[in-house]
Amino acid sequence: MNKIIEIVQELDTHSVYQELSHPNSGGICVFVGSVREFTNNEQVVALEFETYESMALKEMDRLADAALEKWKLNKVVIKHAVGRKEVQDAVVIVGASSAHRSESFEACRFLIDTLKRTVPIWKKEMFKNKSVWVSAHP
Amino acid sequence: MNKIIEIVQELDTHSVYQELSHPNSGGICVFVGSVREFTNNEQVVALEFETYESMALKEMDRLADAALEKWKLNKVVIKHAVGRKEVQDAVVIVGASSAHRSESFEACRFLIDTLKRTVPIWKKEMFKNKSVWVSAHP
Amino acid sequence: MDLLFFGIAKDIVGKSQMIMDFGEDSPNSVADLKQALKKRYPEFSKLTSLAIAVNSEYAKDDVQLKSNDEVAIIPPVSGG
Amino acid sequence: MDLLFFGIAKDIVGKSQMIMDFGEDSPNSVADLKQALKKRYPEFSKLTSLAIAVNSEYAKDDVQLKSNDEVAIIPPVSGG
Repeated sequence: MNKIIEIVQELDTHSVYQELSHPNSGGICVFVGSVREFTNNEQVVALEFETYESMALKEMDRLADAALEKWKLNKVVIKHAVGRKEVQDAVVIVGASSAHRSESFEACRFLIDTLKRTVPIWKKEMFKNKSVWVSAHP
Repeated sequence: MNKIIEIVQELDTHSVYQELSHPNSGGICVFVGSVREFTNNEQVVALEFETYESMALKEMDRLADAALEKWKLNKVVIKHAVGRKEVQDAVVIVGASSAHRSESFEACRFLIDTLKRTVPIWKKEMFKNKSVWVSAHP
Repeated sequence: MDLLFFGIAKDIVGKSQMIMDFGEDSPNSVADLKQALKKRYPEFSKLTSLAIAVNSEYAKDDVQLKSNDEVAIIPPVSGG
Repeated sequence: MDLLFFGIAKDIVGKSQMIMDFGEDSPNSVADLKQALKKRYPEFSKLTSLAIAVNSEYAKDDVQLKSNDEVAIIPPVSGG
């Protein structure tokens, strides 16, 4: 299986190298998105993620296929967490492995950039006295 | 400590996310180089890495400083393995974490590209009937 | 018409799923549905974007809606 | 002159460390040392590049060598 697609409550960052490892891969690039403590100088207490799961999994699968078509990749991982996440928690992991490093970097960047545009997952920033759905308003 | 620089016998890919994690980081990019089974259609039995350790550590430290100066990064990791490595073994790990993802991707790519050009580490490809010091000859 | 709402769309209508009766204006296409929603809930007009998914895929404005479709209201996504 | 050799340079001279006596030609600078090595071991001329490190830092051709310097022969690196 050359792609691993998951939506989970808790992301495991330990296993991703093993999942992307492949005898024909010389390069593995992984991106992890995590919760930052400050957004525009406001302290974030937590993030809340929700998803339309059946559609999100389809979009993530389509995204993996697009990367596999665009570059010669041996493995692709796309995982997203949902629920409440606190500072330093991992919220998304994307990665690709390939014979040479350029492909793995380009594919990894494509995966996270595209995921943010297309996959139906919504993030609410919880501050001390308010909460905001990110990107909802111009 | 915002940089972790190591030359080791065995690379641990499990801990790198934790090492790069930081409350001000929203993006963590990691590149792992690993042993490929085939080079130009020839089967590789193993790679042998040797280093001029005191100089390699100095160059890796200088490389981390160059990245920290060029981008706003919260953490940088540069680790290289030495000794005999077999197919799928990790040989190098570089990574950077930053507030936003672009910096982490750019810094990570810079780290591996520059490491390959400047750090005194040498790789011998062991094939069935011969061995070759990589890049030694034009 | 049975509709699913997510993120801020859920907050706007106050529910994650509801059967909405548009009466005479019952929308036939995705474009019609967007219009009907914005008319009933002006807050939808203030969003950065508004998309509709039919059977868990993004649907263009000219897609026709059938009674047994799973229809979801997709406000601006913000994963990652 | 006490020299360290790595990678293919070690294979060329057959040792990882050696005291090399250049006699009358004893090199004063990095450039001189490269010349002397290539003269004694023509294999060095066939390498993609040849660098010298003095006290574990890359040294340019005009760097002068002192007797207590740690001098290393650096063939093309290939880490990663």
